[in-house]
Amino acid sequence: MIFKSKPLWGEKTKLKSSYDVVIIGGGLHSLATAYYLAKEHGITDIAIIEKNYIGFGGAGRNTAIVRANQRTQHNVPLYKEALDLWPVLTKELDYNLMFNNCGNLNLMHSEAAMKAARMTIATAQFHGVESHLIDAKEAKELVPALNISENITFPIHGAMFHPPGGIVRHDAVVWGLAKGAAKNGVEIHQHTEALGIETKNNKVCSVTTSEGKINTRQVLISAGGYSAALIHDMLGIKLPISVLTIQAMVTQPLKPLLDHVVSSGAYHCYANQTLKGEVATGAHMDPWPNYTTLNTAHYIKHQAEALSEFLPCLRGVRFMRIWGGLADMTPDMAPIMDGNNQVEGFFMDCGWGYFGFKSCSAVGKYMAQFMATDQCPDIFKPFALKRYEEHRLMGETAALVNYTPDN
Amino acid sequence: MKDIKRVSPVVLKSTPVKTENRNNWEIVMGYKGEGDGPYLIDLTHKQRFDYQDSNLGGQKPFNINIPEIPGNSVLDKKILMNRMNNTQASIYNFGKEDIAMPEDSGFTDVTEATLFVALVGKNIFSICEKLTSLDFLNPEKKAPFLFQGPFSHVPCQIVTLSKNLENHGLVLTCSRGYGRDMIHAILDAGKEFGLKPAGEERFNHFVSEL
Amino acid sequence: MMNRLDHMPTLKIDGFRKIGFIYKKKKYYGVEGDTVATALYANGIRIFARSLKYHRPRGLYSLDGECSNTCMEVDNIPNVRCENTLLKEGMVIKEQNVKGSAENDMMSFIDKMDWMMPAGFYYNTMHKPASIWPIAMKQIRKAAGLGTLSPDFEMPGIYDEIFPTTDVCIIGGGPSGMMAAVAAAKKGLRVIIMEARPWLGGFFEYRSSQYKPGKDKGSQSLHDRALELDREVNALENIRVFTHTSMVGAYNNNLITGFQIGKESDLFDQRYIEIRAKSVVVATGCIERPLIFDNNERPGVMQIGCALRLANTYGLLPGQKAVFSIGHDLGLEAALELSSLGLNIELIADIREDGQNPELLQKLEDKNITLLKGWVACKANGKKRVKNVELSSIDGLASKTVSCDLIVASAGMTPVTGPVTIAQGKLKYDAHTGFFLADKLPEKIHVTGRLLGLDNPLSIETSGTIAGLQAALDCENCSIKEIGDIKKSLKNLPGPTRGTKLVTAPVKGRKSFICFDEDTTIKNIKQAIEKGFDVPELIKRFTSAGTGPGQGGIPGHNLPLYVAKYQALPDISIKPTTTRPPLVPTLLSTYAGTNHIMLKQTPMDKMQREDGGIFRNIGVWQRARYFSNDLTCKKEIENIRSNVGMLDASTLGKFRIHGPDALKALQRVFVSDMSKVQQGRMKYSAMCNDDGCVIDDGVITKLGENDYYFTTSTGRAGQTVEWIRYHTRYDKWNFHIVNLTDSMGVINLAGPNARKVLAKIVDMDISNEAFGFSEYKEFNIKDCIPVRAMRLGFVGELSYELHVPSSYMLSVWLMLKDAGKEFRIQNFGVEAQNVLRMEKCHIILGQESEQRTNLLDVGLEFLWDRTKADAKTIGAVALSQAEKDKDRFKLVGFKMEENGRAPHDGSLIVDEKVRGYVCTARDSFSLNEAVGMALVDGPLSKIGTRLEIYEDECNGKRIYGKVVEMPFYDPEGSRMKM
Amino acid sequence: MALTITCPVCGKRNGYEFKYGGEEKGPRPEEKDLNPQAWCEYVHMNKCVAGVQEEWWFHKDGCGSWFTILRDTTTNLEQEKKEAKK
Repeated sequence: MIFKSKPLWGEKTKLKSSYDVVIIGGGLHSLATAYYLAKEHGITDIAIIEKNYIGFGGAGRNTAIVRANQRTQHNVPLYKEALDLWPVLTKELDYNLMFNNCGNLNLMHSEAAMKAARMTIATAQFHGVESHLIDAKEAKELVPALNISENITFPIHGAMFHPPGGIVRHDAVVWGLAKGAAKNGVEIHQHTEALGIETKNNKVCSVTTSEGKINTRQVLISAGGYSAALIHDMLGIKLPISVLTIQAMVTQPLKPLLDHVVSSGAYHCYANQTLKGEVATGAHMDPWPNYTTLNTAHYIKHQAEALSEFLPCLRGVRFMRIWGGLADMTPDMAPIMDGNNQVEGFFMDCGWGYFGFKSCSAVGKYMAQFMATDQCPDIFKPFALKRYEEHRLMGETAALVNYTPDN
Repeated sequence: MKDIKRVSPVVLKSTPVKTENRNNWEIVMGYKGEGDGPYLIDLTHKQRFDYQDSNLGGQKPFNINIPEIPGNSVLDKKILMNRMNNTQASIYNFGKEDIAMPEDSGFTDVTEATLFVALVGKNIFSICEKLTSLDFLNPEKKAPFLFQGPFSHVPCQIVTLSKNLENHGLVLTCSRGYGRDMIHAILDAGKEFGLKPAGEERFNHFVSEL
Repeated sequence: MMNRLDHMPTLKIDGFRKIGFIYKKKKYYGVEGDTVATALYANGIRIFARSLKYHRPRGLYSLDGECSNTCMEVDNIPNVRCENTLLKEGMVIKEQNVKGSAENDMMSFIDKMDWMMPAGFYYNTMHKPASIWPIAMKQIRKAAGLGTLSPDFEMPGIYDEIFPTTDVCIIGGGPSGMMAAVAAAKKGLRVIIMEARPWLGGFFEYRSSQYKPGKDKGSQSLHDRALELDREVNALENIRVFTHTSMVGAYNNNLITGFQIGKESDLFDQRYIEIRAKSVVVATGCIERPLIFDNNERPGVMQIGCALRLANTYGLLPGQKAVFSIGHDLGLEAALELSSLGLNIELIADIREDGQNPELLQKLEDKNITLLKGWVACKANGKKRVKNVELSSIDGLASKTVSCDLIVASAGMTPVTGPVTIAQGKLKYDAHTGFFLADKLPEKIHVTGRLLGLDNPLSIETSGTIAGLQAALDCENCSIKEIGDIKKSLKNLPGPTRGTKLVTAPVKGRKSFICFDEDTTIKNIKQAIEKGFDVPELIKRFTSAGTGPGQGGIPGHNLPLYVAKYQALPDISIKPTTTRPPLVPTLLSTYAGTNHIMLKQTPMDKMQREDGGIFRNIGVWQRARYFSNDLTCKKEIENIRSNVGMLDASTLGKFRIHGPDALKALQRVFVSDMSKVQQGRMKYSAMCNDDGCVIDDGVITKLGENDYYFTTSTGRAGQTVEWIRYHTRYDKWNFHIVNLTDSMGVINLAGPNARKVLAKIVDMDISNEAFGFSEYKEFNIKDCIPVRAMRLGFVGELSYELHVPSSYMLSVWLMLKDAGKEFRIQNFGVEAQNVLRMEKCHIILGQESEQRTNLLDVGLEFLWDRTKADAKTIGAVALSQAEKDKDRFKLVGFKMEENGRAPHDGSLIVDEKVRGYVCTARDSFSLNEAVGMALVDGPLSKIGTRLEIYEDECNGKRIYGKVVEMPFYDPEGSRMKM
Repeated sequence: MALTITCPVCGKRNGYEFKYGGEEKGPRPEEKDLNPQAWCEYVHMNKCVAGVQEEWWFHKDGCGSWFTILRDTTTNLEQEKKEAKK
């Protein structure tokens, strides 16, 4: 047999009473941070504390879409690096992350949207990221299933085409990073719940878990949608976050039909075909905070209505499965990455909304550098929590977001 | 005046057989082949007022007591008064003649703001069921009563006038701009029940029977 | 009569009515009542499809659609489950995912390559060297997927939707469901039954066994009893029955969704049903738990219900020579019935050592049918269909091989708990029945019948009555005592029967399939567990078991049982895998339903279309953006600058606010001092959010004491009432808002000749002296049409904004056109307005601002009144905190260097970093040069600063502009004031 | 999930008729000398409670009222209010 039957991320071990670093949350950002701490900075005495199993949260429930065509210069380089890391990680981890570099097609439905797309495209090109504005006809050549007629709610004017983007097999990233981290000595403690962080003189000193207390001087909370509640409960720090359930679904598998990721802001919808042939689609968030991860009757219907309009051939396929995950949204649709600021030794990596998957590799790399050196890397500086009181929202979204009362 | 004419956002394809002119409106009183119901009747030309006052309970416009509980309506002398919330009521004039809006500054004439149609006859609640989840047949609701809620995705005021099996009827208002699409949605939903456009006479008759 | 069994009362076919259809380009016939699959079966077709991964032949297995064994292409629609799709005249049926045919698939060699494809093999292969992956991926994509969908496929049919409300919703129209419905309906409640099959009757309907439904009742067949209950249900007016209706979703507060397949007489092909119920009864009964052995999905292997219903419902004998390997009395009953219909039963292997119904045992003995207790099928042999079966004793010690063409195989029953779990009920493993039974149910949801583990017909019926009454209790229409009495009677009836625990025959499991759709074997599960994937949910992800078109239908119950068994875990740790909606794969067209697009039209919509307007959907509205195919709008623009034109601005938000505290409310939301608003004059102001960012602008006038009229932008109109009430929600102020947006159409009559045109249709003096810039007037046109008129200058020319009652708008429009004829008055659209106002540097929010742009950034600080601190004006705090920050974006005007062309909107302003972006820029016809507005970093905002402009697709080549004073056109504003 | 919200005017209705208006944080703070931290705390910061919270809703498709309810964010189910707040 070519495949040795050995647990992928190490044998189960007992939780020790002290680690150099404790990471709360067993998702992608945690695993990536641990992986890079161990691999690049020689810090291997790390415990990842996961309440369920690794990949239970957003890591296993995301769109699997990767891209680097964000709106601002603060974000593009970070996502670009993340995008460039997929092939590197596949090799490093010796685990096929199944990067399908199929390109993303972001539909534009008005003159105003075309203008907004130009800005985003210019920003991408300025940073060396490939991205182009194409008209409706060209979009249809790329995705023949598109309906470019006028008689739909949001007729298609064109699209932002971003060839370097695509999809990555999200479960593979979880397992690959876990494998890589474990190989470098990181301990992954599943079914272990973090209960509190203790501080002394405003410095982190220990973490209490369901399996015992751990002494440590550094703790990172990167627990996806659960981060904000944990940070508030454990340290009393409030964040400008609203935690929403975001939904996604797949159809029954089909032979190749969509060769690119298609998304539409106006329809609030993306669709792409997985390697298995399912059309994966979603994006809706009910605009009220909740931790339910429940899907809604409202949305699956809405999604079918939207796809019926702009990818009408899909009316002939069946939805097979719908699920929900958490998105921790900030008012400016950009994350909060901060450390040694509110409490010494405390780091946070949250507010990723629905962008956490595509950024995980690069964020892990720089968060590891941050924690290893206690120096905030330049690329993280614009993402500090303080920007909200300085009235410097990030500009990652042009329009006001509507899950806050501010709309 | 000859070149001045008021138009409703409701466009129906049936052929009018009887019309009346009132206040620059050309009102269709009856259409060809109206059938035996259910009927869709354009009432956009009928007056609607908005009345807001912090002390609504004490007021008696048109000599009619405003219902105390939001959601309740009262039909008196062809005037339908609907309590919307603590401080607001809507008033519809079903009469043929316009009435003078009271001087009180709490009143606003909103006739122009909305589309106004009636659904009358059998199966109208089955038609509604295709367009909204609002429960018209809830036995706890005694007609006339007001729903403020979505109908074909659009916020509406809907007053159920009668749930008697022989004489089903309701009136609906929504933003005037939705006229075309709302009528389309209602007629489409009504197709399987034989919903047809009808003239104002059908409605006047229906109201007189209440 | 086609060759069908024809004497049973249970038949649902009409053998005399032939239905023709095309299969693989040849014409075949079924009969009315057939499903596509039964019609094919009747024509001798046994292989319906090939499996996803290994291309194994697949045949009829369950008849209830738990797996995709019979997924075919029907009338160009892929992945149709033929086993429960009714046959219709002229249907065209094709096979999917085969090279060649399902009978002879050239890809079937892959079945032998399974050793190369252990669980998760993708993750460990095809990435070394990296260049292999893109090639491999292409092949994977081609191989994956079942059906084919053409990109230009147009789905035929009519899809409807309904949203009924009810007191009690009953899922499942079998005996317990019907009893529950009758009990609740007799309490005067509104009841809905959803039944997946085209008829009521469930578990009773297709069986001819005798039973006594009560002390005072005679013995009758289960089938007759089903008919009797059906009649009782239909006699009650307050029960609404939806047959051929699959329940697919259950949500909080008892929202239940499903869809119905239309009958011949229905106007719809399918309709989406969304039910709001006070109480829900889940009466979905059981399906069978697949028996796992080698080649357990070979054509010729089928479940008990499948074999029995083929005969009893469709008049088809499922085979000639059968071996049964079962674990439930239903298997014995079926063997007896099928035997009497002419099937040769070679032998029955029963997993159970004991516990069989003695009556059935006696009958088997009478019929000389061999029953081996404690035996099980181990391997089906036969390349494309079953030729013989190897059987063994459970301990694996004894074995034998029996030739046959049919293996009726079933490990036992498994309750259909999907509706419970997706409604957030919790299940618990029950060692007695071997089932996952409801443990914690959400409020006002009840389970009944076989979902309680019951098997005895009378117990099932009684439990149904109890559930119906419990639902009535939820609706406060039943007493607790009444329920208690019946519960007592249930106690005296047979309770749940002991179930079998066996998951798999004693085999290694290389070809024992736990999930058919994903070709997952027992061996794959072992591999996953050894890799550290120790929870069923993870195993599912790693092996794909239960993620195929049939979801958990086949592996749902077996997977957790097997995982626990393999890890030797105690019963308590056996946890079901997650079930997710839709419980039945549902067409997008069905979910989409009627999908009415709801958009608003202005009162001038039709006239503008007749004038050649090119429309766009903007938010909820449709608006004319252009009036010719020249998208630069040159003529429209020049006409306004030199003559006169009309713009439809009806979409502007329009509001009346009145009451003693109206001014306070205005002070709260507008940045200006609203106490300065006067009667007869217009004031321009803006609203900010708490960040000080501009969210809206508009004009306000005073109509009278505590009475104001104001406009908002098109996009904000819908939120204005909400916004004002939100920001005054703690204040108990006495003010009232009326949304008048739709009640008035708005024409912007603009251009130097505007006054001349307007003067022709109004009787009053509208000279500049009588009606000056920024003034507000109310007057009547022709003594009849009340108009609110404002002199504003958004486009920078003399202009009148006329607010006209919507019903009169057509008349006014025609009058203006008529009056303007001598000047050749023209329409202009939104884009022309956009350019005209840009030349005047009048901003449009969202265009010259983004989410983070505050009032000061866009140069509107003159609107902000700092003296009204008591008003707690929204945004004022943030503005005073942010005004010291000199690095913020600032809105600037710029001209292009060397008479260059205008850059694209959205171009960047750069140096080595991004320093801003172009909001709007045009080659101005009025100015004969390229101008625009941009948001740039504060330090770049000084007049004269050179702007380096980076356009998309510029290949690094910059163009340059220079910051200049704003506005560009008529800086003194004399033209709009003339 | 089907969220329902009990509007004090219209009764229990489909949640999609309403708009969420944020965690209940009390009236606007006094603005005199309000420092950026305190301002930010009021405007942006949330507790993100995983459990029952008091929050604002607007009946947008209905009567147009703003009101507060108690809702469990882990189930989306409304809780009965002990005392009417407003």
